[in-house]
Amino acid sequence: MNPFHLLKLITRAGRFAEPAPPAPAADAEHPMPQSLRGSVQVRHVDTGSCNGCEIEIGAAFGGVYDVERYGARLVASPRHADVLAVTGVVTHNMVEPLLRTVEATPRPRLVIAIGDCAHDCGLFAGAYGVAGSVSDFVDVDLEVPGCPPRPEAIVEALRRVTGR
Amino acid sequence: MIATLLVIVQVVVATAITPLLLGVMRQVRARMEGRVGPGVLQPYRDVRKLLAKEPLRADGSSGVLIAAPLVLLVSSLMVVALVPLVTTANIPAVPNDLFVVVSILLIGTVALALLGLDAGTAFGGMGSSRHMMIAALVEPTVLMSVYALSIPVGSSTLSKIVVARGADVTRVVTPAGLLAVVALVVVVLAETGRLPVDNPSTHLELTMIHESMILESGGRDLAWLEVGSWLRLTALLGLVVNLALPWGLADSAQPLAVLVAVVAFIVKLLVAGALVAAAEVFMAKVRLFKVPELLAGSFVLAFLAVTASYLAG
Amino acid sequence: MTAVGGLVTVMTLTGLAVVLAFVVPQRYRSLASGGASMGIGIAGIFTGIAAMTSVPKAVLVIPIAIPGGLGLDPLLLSPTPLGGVFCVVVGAVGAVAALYGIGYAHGPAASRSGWSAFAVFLLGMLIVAAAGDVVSFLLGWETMAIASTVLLLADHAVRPAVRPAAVWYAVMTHLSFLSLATGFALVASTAHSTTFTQIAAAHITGPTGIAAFLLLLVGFATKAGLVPLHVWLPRAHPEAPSHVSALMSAAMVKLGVYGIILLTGTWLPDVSRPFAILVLALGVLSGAYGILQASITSDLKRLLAYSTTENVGLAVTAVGVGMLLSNAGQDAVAAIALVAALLLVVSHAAFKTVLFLGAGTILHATGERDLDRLGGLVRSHPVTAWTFGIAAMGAAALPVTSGFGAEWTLLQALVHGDGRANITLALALPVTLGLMALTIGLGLLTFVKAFGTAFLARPRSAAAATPAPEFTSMPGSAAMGVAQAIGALAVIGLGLAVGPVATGLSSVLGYTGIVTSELGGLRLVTIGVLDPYALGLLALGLALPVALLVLVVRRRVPRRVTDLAWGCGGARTSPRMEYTATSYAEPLVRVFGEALRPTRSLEVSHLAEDHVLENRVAFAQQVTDIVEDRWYAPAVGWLRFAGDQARRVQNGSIHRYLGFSFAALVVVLIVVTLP
Amino acid sequence: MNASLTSSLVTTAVGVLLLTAVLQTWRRSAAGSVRLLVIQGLALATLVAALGASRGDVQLLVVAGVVALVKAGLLPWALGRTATGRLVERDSAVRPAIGLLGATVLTMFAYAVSDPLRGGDQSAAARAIPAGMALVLIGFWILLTRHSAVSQLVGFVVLDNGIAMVAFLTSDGLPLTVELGATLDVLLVVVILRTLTTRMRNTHGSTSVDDLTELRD
Repeated sequence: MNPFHLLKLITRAGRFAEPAPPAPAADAEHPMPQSLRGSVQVRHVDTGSCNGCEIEIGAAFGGVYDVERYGARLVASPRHADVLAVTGVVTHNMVEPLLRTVEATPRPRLVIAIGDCAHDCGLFAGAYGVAGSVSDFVDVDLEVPGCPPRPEAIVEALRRVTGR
Repeated sequence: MIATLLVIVQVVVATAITPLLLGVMRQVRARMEGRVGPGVLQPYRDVRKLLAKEPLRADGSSGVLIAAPLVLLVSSLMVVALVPLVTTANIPAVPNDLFVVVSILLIGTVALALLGLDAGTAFGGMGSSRHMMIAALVEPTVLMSVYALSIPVGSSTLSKIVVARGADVTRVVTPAGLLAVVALVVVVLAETGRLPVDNPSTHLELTMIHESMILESGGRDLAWLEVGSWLRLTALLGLVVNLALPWGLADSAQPLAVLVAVVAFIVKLLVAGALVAAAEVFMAKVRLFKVPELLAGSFVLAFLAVTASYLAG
Repeated sequence: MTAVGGLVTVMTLTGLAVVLAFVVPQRYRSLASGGASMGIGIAGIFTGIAAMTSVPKAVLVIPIAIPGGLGLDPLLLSPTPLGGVFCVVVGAVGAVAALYGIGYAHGPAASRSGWSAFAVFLLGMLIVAAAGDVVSFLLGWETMAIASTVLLLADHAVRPAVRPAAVWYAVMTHLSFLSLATGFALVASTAHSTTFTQIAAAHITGPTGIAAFLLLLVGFATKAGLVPLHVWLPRAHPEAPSHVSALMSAAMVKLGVYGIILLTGTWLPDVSRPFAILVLALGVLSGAYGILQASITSDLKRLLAYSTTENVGLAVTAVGVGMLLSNAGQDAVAAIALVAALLLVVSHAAFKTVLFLGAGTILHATGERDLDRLGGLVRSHPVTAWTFGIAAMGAAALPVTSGFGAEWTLLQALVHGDGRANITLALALPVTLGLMALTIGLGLLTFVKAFGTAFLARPRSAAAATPAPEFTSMPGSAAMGVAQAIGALAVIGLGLAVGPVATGLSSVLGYTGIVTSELGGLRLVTIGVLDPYALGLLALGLALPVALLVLVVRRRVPRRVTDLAWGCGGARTSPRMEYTATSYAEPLVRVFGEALRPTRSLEVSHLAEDHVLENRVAFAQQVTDIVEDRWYAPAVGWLRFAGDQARRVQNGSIHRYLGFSFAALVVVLIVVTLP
Repeated sequence: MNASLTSSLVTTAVGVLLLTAVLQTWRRSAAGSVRLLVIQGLALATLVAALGASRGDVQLLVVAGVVALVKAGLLPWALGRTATGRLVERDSAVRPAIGLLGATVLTMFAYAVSDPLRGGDQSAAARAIPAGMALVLIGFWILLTRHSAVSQLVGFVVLDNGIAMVAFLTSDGLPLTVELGATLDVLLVVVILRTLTTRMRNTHGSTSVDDLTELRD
């Protein structure tokens, strides 16, 4: 595409990120690790999701909700990650990868279960391929309810961690 | 003695400013994409966080996992110390001869490549292989543009080149000089893994070059790697800027001159970084096997620069 | 010790080594004869040093007494300072290789013939380097050729691949001898003398000179393994026992460079002037082509062999640059280029010895030299890993190893040659720099690949997973480790002492523009200074704060060990998923497809039930030496054809032979009756 | 106008001419090539003007104007009409990298051969002659390695620019009429080829001259 045209588009579009809602109040009984304040690298783990949550995560990291402005970023390797965003029920085949991914994440690390499936298997409860919910295998620090959860909810959960 | 002092100042300033440079570049990009962006100080927070995290070591990985990041960091620091960024003075025993600078850069390159191979994963080896191929194909352009710049000065010592260019403006605008600097810009983009050669913000392993080599490192190892590669960017970008605008560098230890030099350097560097980031918004990463074409193009520019300064100039 | 004394010692020790090889029982033969060979090497070093420093020149005259008293000139061994340099190189490499051989040599290589050939090989090379006249030069040359062929043939019984290699080597090396002999004959007949001094004094020119020059150049280029005469190298080096490969690659090949330097500098300088571009082209092309082939091969020793072609190419490049520059009257820079050539020779001798010895240890431990089946050896073979790593850094010309100083000097010579002088320089210098830069870059990739795939990552085969231990209780197994360590120290040492070394070499050439800088670095007067110590200090100064930071941080957060490398959550990541040496070089094969012409084959067999579903996919890619395929294969084919034709002439029928003699008789009669 | 300014002008113009010619072997989009042609034409005009100014020759200044008009105006316009910004089909016979290196080699060759031709003369103009030769050679190179008619035209124009350049630098400029004639001839050729190209595209969708050997419809 002709750069000038692109430049025109950019200038016309301007800034289309939503204005930032007030920062969530830090809750006292679940304090977040101090060392993660201001910078959180997220590794997304799909343990058997319907991809509804993926779309919402995509939206949360997209231009409109722009969770990056609070210091959260998606990364390619759990070695780089502080937070594992787990979506979907845990299927039999994904049990080991889930455990390995958590093992491969350096401490301090958090596990956020995103969506009802991750919380309590949602509508897939009792399906033949399902091994259980995330909390059955690894201890979950934060849960984002909803099927799928709204991007705002995901953003808020991550803001709890970054504290911005 | 004074030279050593100036060099120390340069290293400190450059190291301190480097995360800001990255922050500015990311911020500019974010704004042009309509996002708010994490703020220019984000890289500082990232590094602080990484230092506070525990590094991992896979059973069966060798000492390279621990050593390579430090080697990269120290080599980058050496480059920062040698390249004329703030001062044109250099430690008499270690003149910033460009061939030496390049080979020290190569030490860092090799450290990264070995790190990629060390874990024995598929992606690490892939990144390492691509990284080394690009490094190998960049080499001719680097030396050729150095050659082109050194001809009018009769020396391959960077500070002499910069001083000479600063002395008379006509040197800067000769076709030869321009071509060489353009070629050098391509080199910098390739060496520091920027677009269109490599995409620093990709999450797709198959498109990675730099990222896929460091997939295995976490915690402080990652911090050293990140800072090390950022410092390379600072040094090379700063070098290009100083070749294009060879003014304001300090050659003596007068506080005022040094202050001016520091400010000038910071401004030049940040502006250049912002420009690069803005340009990157308009670019897509080229296919891996289009990269040699790009490098061949820049090599031809550098070569014409040499021919021009010998025959036409 | 004087040079003459040294030479006498060398000969005595050679005799001793041969005798020991024959009398000492199998168990201690390697120890005894290898020890004697080490002695030869050390004596060679002393001879060389004496020759480099001695004024007036030492001369050893060996009269040839043949019953019937043909008036043959006596053999004249008078090592010049330049020859001294090569004596030192040969001696040092020989000593280290012999020491390694004590532990390494086994089977045929440790046989009577094996060890005597080794000693004679050393003697031949030293004679070449010390020769003062044509006859002794050729004598040494042929001794060297024959002895090395014997050594190469050591394993012919166990490995069939050895035979073709030996045939190639024998043919090429004797072609080289042939062209040398012819060339020397021309020169000597024109100069009416066989001593080098008088040949140099004769200032031969004209067509005879040109013919002689070309013949000698071909002869030396063949021995030096320059493209397109390099074909024997990647075949012979891999098949020879590793300590012999080291000797061949690090010492013998250098004598080709020695010859080229003498030829262009001393014997026929006037003739060779116009051929500067030819020499330069030979060097530059060998460099680029050699390293390109090295970067894509996955056979470790083949890789090292091609990299030898590259390094010799760089040395000859330096010679060519020197010739060009002196043609243009820029003698100071030309001298620097020549010093760079010698530096390259010396440094290559150091690191290539270690590399080949390391390859030998790997072969010894795993029985593999295919990088695609190696890996993870750093854990079982730390000493080899360290020494090989250091030598690989030298080969990649990284600071502050020996290779770095050498290539830095050459680059400085290139950049400071004034291209405005004439059009040839203006075009040759940039092109040389460009190709040389490509060579350096590919060299880097090559040795990262070699070290990374052999020593790092996980074993790619069962053999590599369970290697033989580095040190056994076997007598002299420590010798291998020690030899490698000595070589590695030499690589670093030459890198650190580049100043004194370069100064010494330039004094050999009678050039004074190179001095040792304040801290013992290398200073090219009015051009630049390279100071390894200062660089090291700078690195230390910058590493100090980093080290402090590391100490602080690691006290706060300790390192955790996990069981697996990150494989995307999979536990079943097998070593077969790793990148191999072949896949490492794949991008290059694609980028340089035009130059390499790889042959690829892709077979897809479908399932019987469904022609869409694929049953198995077989992909094969082979990259051969294009020079060999395009040039040598046709020549060999033509020779075969000619041979067949010739055979038709003699079919064993007595009448035909009578016919031949009758025809011959008639011809003779006609000739004699002609007025 | 003082000599140093003239010589630097000449040098820069020559550099631009050479660079644009080399880049022509790199570009694949017709629009890009035409843009480069504009720059090249302007550089040529600058060169002529500089020479005219140095020799105090008014006629040359007029010629410069003509050159600017035709080479930077009419020709690119005519070509642009043909190209209409669309990408030419991947029409290079060799890989772009090879094409570029080929152009470099040709440049070197040009310098090598025309060194005797320029004799001892060290003036900026004389030093620029090899660049003109290089343009001619590169023009041929483009004609050789490209298939599409538009690229052929581009190569042809580059060739012509080279010829014109050498002519200006060696002689004291061609007579006005000759130069005009030559330029107009080129223009004519381009216009004819342009119509031809349009016809080709209409008859069988591509403008690849290879298709002229076999008609498939």
